[in-house]
Amino acid sequence: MNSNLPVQATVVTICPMTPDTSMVTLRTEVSHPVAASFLPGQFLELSIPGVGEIPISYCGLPSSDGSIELCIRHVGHVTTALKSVVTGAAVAVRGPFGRGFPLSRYAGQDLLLIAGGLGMAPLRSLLLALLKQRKAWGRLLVLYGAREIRALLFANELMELQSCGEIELQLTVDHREKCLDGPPGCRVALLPALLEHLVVDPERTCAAICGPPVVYPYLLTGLRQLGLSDKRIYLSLERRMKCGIGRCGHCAVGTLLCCVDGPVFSGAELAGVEGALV
Amino acid sequence: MNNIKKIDMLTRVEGHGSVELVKDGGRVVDVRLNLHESPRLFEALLVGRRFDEIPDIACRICAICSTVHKVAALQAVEQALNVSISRRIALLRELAVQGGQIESHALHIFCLALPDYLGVNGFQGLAVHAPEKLQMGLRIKKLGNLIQEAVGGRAIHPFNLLVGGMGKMPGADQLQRLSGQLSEICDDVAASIAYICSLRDLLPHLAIAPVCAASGGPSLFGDGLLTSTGLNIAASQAAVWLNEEIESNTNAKVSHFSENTSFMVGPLARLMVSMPQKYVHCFPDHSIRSSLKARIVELKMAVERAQLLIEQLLADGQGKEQPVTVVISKGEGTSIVEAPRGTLLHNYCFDSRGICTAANIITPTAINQGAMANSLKELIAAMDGADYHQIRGAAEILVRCYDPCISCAVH
Amino acid sequence: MAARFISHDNLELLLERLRMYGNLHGPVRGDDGVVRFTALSPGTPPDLSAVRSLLPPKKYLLHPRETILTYTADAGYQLPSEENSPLILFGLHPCDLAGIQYLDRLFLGDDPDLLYTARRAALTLIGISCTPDDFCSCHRFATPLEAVSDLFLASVDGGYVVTSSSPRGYELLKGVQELLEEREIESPEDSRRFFGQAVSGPAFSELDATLPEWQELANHCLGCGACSLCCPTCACFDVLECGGLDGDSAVRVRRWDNCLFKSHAQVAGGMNFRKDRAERFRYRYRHKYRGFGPLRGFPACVGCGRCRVACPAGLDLRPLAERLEGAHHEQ
Amino acid sequence: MKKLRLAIIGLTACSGCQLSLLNCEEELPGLLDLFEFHLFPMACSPALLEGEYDAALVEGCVSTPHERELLLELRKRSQYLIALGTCAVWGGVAALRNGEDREVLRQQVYGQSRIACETAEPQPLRSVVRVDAVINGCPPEKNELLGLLADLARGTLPAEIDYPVCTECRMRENLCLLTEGDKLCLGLLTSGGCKARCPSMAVPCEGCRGPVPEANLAEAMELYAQKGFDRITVLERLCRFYPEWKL
Ligand SMILES: Cc1cc2nc3c(=O)[nH]c(=O)nc-3n(C[C@H](O)[C@H](O)[C@H](O)COP(=O)(O)OP(=O)(O)OC[C@H]3O[C@@H](n4cnc5c(N)ncnc54)[C@H](O)[C@@H]3O)c2cc1C
Ligand code: SF4
Ligand code: SF4
Ligand code: SF4
Repeated sequence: MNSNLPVQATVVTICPMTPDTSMVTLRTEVSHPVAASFLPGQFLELSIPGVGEIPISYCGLPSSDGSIELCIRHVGHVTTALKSVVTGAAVAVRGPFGRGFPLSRYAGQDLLLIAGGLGMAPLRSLLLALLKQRKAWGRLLVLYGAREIRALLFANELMELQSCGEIELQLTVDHREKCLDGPPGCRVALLPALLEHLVVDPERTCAAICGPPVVYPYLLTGLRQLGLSDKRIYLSLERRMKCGIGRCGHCAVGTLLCCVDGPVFSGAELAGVEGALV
Repeated sequence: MNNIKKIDMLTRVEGHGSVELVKDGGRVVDVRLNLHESPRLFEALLVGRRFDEIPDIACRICAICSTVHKVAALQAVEQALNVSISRRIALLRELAVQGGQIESHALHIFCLALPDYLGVNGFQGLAVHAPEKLQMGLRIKKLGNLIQEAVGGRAIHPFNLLVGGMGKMPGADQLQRLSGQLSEICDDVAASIAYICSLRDLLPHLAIAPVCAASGGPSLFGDGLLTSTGLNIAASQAAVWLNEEIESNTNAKVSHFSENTSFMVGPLARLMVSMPQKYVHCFPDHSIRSSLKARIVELKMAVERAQLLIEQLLADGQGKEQPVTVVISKGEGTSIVEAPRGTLLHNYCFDSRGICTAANIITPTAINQGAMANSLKELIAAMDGADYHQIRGAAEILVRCYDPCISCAVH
Repeated sequence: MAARFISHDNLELLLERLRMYGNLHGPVRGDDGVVRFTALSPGTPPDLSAVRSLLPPKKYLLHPRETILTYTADAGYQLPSEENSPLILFGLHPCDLAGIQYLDRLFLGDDPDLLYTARRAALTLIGISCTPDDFCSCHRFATPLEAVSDLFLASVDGGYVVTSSSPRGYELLKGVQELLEEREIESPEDSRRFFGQAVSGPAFSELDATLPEWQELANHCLGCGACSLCCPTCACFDVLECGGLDGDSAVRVRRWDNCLFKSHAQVAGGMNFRKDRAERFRYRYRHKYRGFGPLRGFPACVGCGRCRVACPAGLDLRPLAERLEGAHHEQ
Repeated sequence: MKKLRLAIIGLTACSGCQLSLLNCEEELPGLLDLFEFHLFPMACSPALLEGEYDAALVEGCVSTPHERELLLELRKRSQYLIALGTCAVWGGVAALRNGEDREVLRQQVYGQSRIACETAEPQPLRSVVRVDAVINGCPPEKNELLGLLADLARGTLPAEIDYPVCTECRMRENLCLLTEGDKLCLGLLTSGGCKARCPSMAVPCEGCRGPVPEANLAEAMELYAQKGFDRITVLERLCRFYPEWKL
C-alpha cells in the first residue's frame, strides 16, 4: 500500500443533516485499512476527482465491509462540490492518518466528551467505540454545543442514549431560534459554561475535546478548574492539511505536525507550544 | 409611419455596435450604423505619460489588433525621439505584425464570417456542420498566434516589443521552428483559398468606395498613404487628410474627406492599391462582397511574407544587439501601419521631458464608417422589396464584410 | 598521506568522461550573470568560482510543479510513471549536499515518496570545495546533517583531491582512473568540516515570539517567498487538483508552497492560523532552526546564504541570531 | 451530461479576454462537449439574453448605465458570475485616470461636441455586483481560463492566488530586474499566476494582474526609492491597471 495513492470508493448515501452539513456513507474495498482499522480521532483524506482532496475525521466505527461514515460541512470548494455528488458517484480515500484518541489510556476512567459544532463528528466515533465496551469505562458524559438548535448534529441519537442511561448528556446552543423548540434540557449558553456546575472526579476523569479553535482556551481553563490535569485532557486540533503524512508542511503547530503527531494531543503536549491554542 | 428596428447588438464582430433599419410600412427605407462602444478616452489617458509607457497603454485599445497598435505606437514614439532601430528589430516587428494579420484574418474568416455562408450561428455550428473547416481555420489561426508569441512574448498585448529594441530576441531554433510550421500550414492555406473562393456570394453586387492603403504594399508598413484616386499622402499629412470629426450618432470619430467622399481601407483596399497579378482571378467583380476573398488572399500573402522575414532573420545571424540609449527631447512622430482591418495611424507629441502632450489615433474601422454606412444604404436600395428579415440578415453580413473592430474605432 | 589527485588541466577531460555515465549538470553562469544548475554540455563549462546558484539542487528532486497522481474514471487515481535517466550533479557545495540529505530524510523515510525515491536513485552527487562569502553561515550554525556525496573534490594547490564515499562513487573513480595521479598530499583542507557536528546549543531555537525584532523584520518582508524558494531544505508543497477539459479526467499536482504566503495556514471559512506577516516570518525561521514533525530538533538551515541573497528587501536573520546567541551565553 | 450554459460578455474593454478564449485553438472544439456558449456576441449569433446561466464570464469594466443594467441582469440570471481579466477585476487601463474630472478628459478627445453616449468613470464589476471568482490578467492566461472552465464543469471555482509575480520569477531563476537590473519592475506588488511572463523575457512587470493580496506597498516603495525611482513615477506606473493604489 502506498499512502499517497487514494483507493476508489463510491458514495452509498449522502443525507443532509443540517442546512450546511451532510452525513456521507462511502464504500471502498472490503477490509482495506482505510475502512477497517482506525482509531476514533484519526482521519482520512477524501478526494473528489477533478475537484480536490480534503482531510475528514472518521465519524463512525471501523467496518469490515469497506463502509465509512463521514460527517461533512459544506464550506469551501471541495466540500461544496460534494453537495452535488450523487449516490453511486466515484470518490477516493486514503488513510487512516494521524494519532487518534488513546482508548487504552481511558480504561476504567470516567470520560468527558466535549464537542463544539462539527467537533461532534470525531467524538461520535469515539462515543460509538466507547459504547461497544460500555462496561470498560465509568461515567460517559457528553457536553455538546452548537450555534443554533438546527445545527445540533446527532441530537436524536444522543438523546436516545441518554434516555436508556448509557450516557449523561448536556446540550447547549448559542442562540435559540424563536420558532424552534429545543430538545428538553437544552441550554442557551456558550459551550464552556457547561463546565461551570459540573461535578466530576478529577482523579478518574479524562476529557476528549473537539470543536472550533476559539473555545479551546476556555475549555482548558474550565477543566483545570474542575481539577483535571493537562495530561488527562485530549484535544483534537484542525489545521490546513494537504498530504496527511508529514511532508507538505502546512499543519505544523510549533514543532508538532498535526497530521502525524496529532490531530489528537494531550493538553500537556501542547503546553507552551506557540500557536497551538489560538 | 416610420418605424425603427434595431439590430441591437451586432454579433461576430469585435466591440459594440448596432444597425438601425428604418421601416416605412413593410419597406425598409433607411439604415443607420451606430458604433456605441463606450469610449475609454485613450487619447486623453495617454497625455501626461512618459514616452516609454505609450506603446504599452495604447496597445490595450484592442486585443485583436494589439500587436499592430503596439508597433505603430513604438514607431511614432521612436520617430518623435529620433530613435533608430536595427534591421533585425525592424524585421522582427514586421514578423509580429504579419503574425497578427494571419491570426486576425483566420479568426474573421473561419469563426466570424464563415458561419454566414453555412447558415450556422458561429463556431458552435461550424463544429457540427463543418468541423474540418473549423479545425483548418483554427490551425492557421494558431500559427498566427505562435508567431506573435515568439516575437511579442504573448499573442495579445505583446510586451516584448520596446522602444528601440526588444526584451528577449527569439533564438534561431525558435525561428526555425516557426519556419517549419509556416511551411506545414501552406497546404491548409491553399485549401482555404480554394474553399473560400468557391463559396457562393451572399450579397448583391455593391460598388467599392475609393480606397487607400499604406504605401509599402505587402510589408503592411509605409511612409505614406496611396489612394485609388491617385493621391500620395505623406504620413505627416495623413491625419489632416483623414480629417476626423465628431458626429452625434456614433462614438467613433468620422473621417470627412473633401468633397464628401468616403474612403475604404482594409484587405480589399490594400489589394486594389497593389494587386499581385496572380490573384486577379479571385476578384471577378469589384464588389464589397469579395472582401472575404481578399482576406484569404492576404492571409496567404502574410504567410509568405512571414517565411521571407524569417529567412532574412536567419541569414542575418544572431549578433548581439546594442541597447539603444534614448535621448529625451521634444518632438512629434506619426506612423502608419496596415492593421488587419486597414490603415492605422498613431501620432504623438512629447515635451522636453519625454512626456506625452498630445495623442491622436486614427483606426481603420473609424475610417470605414462612411463607406460602411453608404454600403448599407446601397444594400437596402439593391434589396428593395425583400422582406425585413432578409435585409436584416444581409445588413449584418455586409457589416461583417468590413470586419469592424469597434473598440479600435471608438478607443 | 597518499591521495588521488586531479589537476585543473584534467578537469575538462573528467567532465567529458562523466558524461558517459549520464546527463551531467552543474552550476553555469548565464549571459545575465545568474548562476543556475543546468546541463554541462561540451561548450558550457561549470562555474566553479560561483558561491551559490540561484535555486538549489532541490529543483531536480522536487520539481516546482509536478503531477503526483492522474485520474481517469476507469482506472481511478494512478501514480505517474517517470523515466529517470541517470543524472550526475557536478560541483555541489557542502551546504547543498547537506540540503539534499535533509530532503532525503523527509522524503525517503517511512513511507517513501515514490517520485522522489526514483529521482534520487538516478542521481549521482559530486561535491566540491568552496570558499564561503559574507552571506554563508555554514560555519556558524552547525547542523547534524552531513555533506554526503558519491565523489568529493577537495581543493588543493593545482587541482583537487578526489575521494569517493559510496559504491557508485568508487565505480566512477575507477572509470576515471587514468585522469588521476597518486600523490602524497598533506591532508587537504576539507570544506565539509562545517557539517557533521552536533548542534551548538539551544541558542537560536528558543525564539521568543514577543521580541520586537520580529515585527521589525516582518515590516520589511514583501511576502514574495524567495527566501524559501531558494532554500535547499524548504520543501513545503501545495496540492492542487486540475480537472481535465473532458469533464472526467484529472491530474493532481504538487507545487512548491511557501509559509510566507497568506494561504499557507488558512482553512475553510477564512480562519487563518498564521494571520499576519510577522507570525509567518517568525514561523519560517522557527521551523528552519528547530524543525518539526519527524525532523523535530533538526536544524534545517545549512547556511548557504541564499535566503539573504534572494530577499529583495535584504532581510538577514544573522544579526538577530547572533544577538540571541550572545544573550544566551551570558545567561 | 447536461451542458453548462454560459454567457460570455464584454463590457468596456478591448475584447482581449474573450479573444483569449478564442485563442484556445486546440481546446475550443472540445469545449463544446461541456458547454453551450449561449450568449457570446463576439463569436456567436444571435445575442439573446434569455433564461438562466450556469456561469457568466464578464470582461471589461462598467462605464455606462447600459452596462450596469446588463451586468445586474446577468447577475440575476447566473449561478456564478466571474470577473474575467484585469479590467473586470480591478478597473484596468480604462480606469487609469479615475479620480480626475471625466469631463475634462472627454473634452480632450471630443472637444465641445456631444457624442452619442454618456460615460462614467470605469469601475470594476465588484462595485456593481457580487463576483464569485476572478481571473486576473491583461490578457488572462489561457491555462487559467481553461482551468476555470474545468472547475465550472465540476461545480467548483478556482482559488485565489496569494503570491506575487516575484515568486514565479524566482522559481524560473530569472535575473531580478529590480534588485539586480535596476529597472522599475512591479513584480513585488503584482498578483502572480502568469509565471512571470515579462521578467522572464527581461521586460519589467507592468503589473497587469493587479495587486497581490497583502501587498507590502510601503516596503516596496522603499526599495524603489533605493533604486532611484521617485514615488510619483512608481505610483503612476502602478495605477496603470488598478487606479486605487495609494500610500
Ligand atoms: C484532521 C482534520 C479533520 C477534519 N474533519 C472534518 C470532518 O469530519 N468534517 C468536516 O466537515 N470537516 C473536517 N475537517 C475540515 C475540512 O478538512 C475542511 O472543511 C475542508 O478541507 C475544506 O475544504 P474545501 O475545499 O471545501 O474548502 P476551501 O476553503 O475551498 O479549501 C481550500 C483548500 O484548503 C484546505 N483547507 C481548507 N480548510 C481546511 C481545514 N479546515 N482543514 C484542513 N485543510 C483545509 C484544503 O486543502 C482545501 O482543499 C477536518 C480537518 C482536519 C485537518
Ligand atoms: S525573500 Fe525576503 S521579502 Fe521575500 S518572503 Fe522571504 S523574507 Fe520576505
Ligand atoms: S524581476 Fe521583478 S518579478 Fe522578478 S524577482 Fe525581480 S522584482 Fe520580482
Ligand atoms: S509579469 Fe507582470 S505585466 Fe507581465 S504578465 Fe505577469 S503580471 Fe502581467
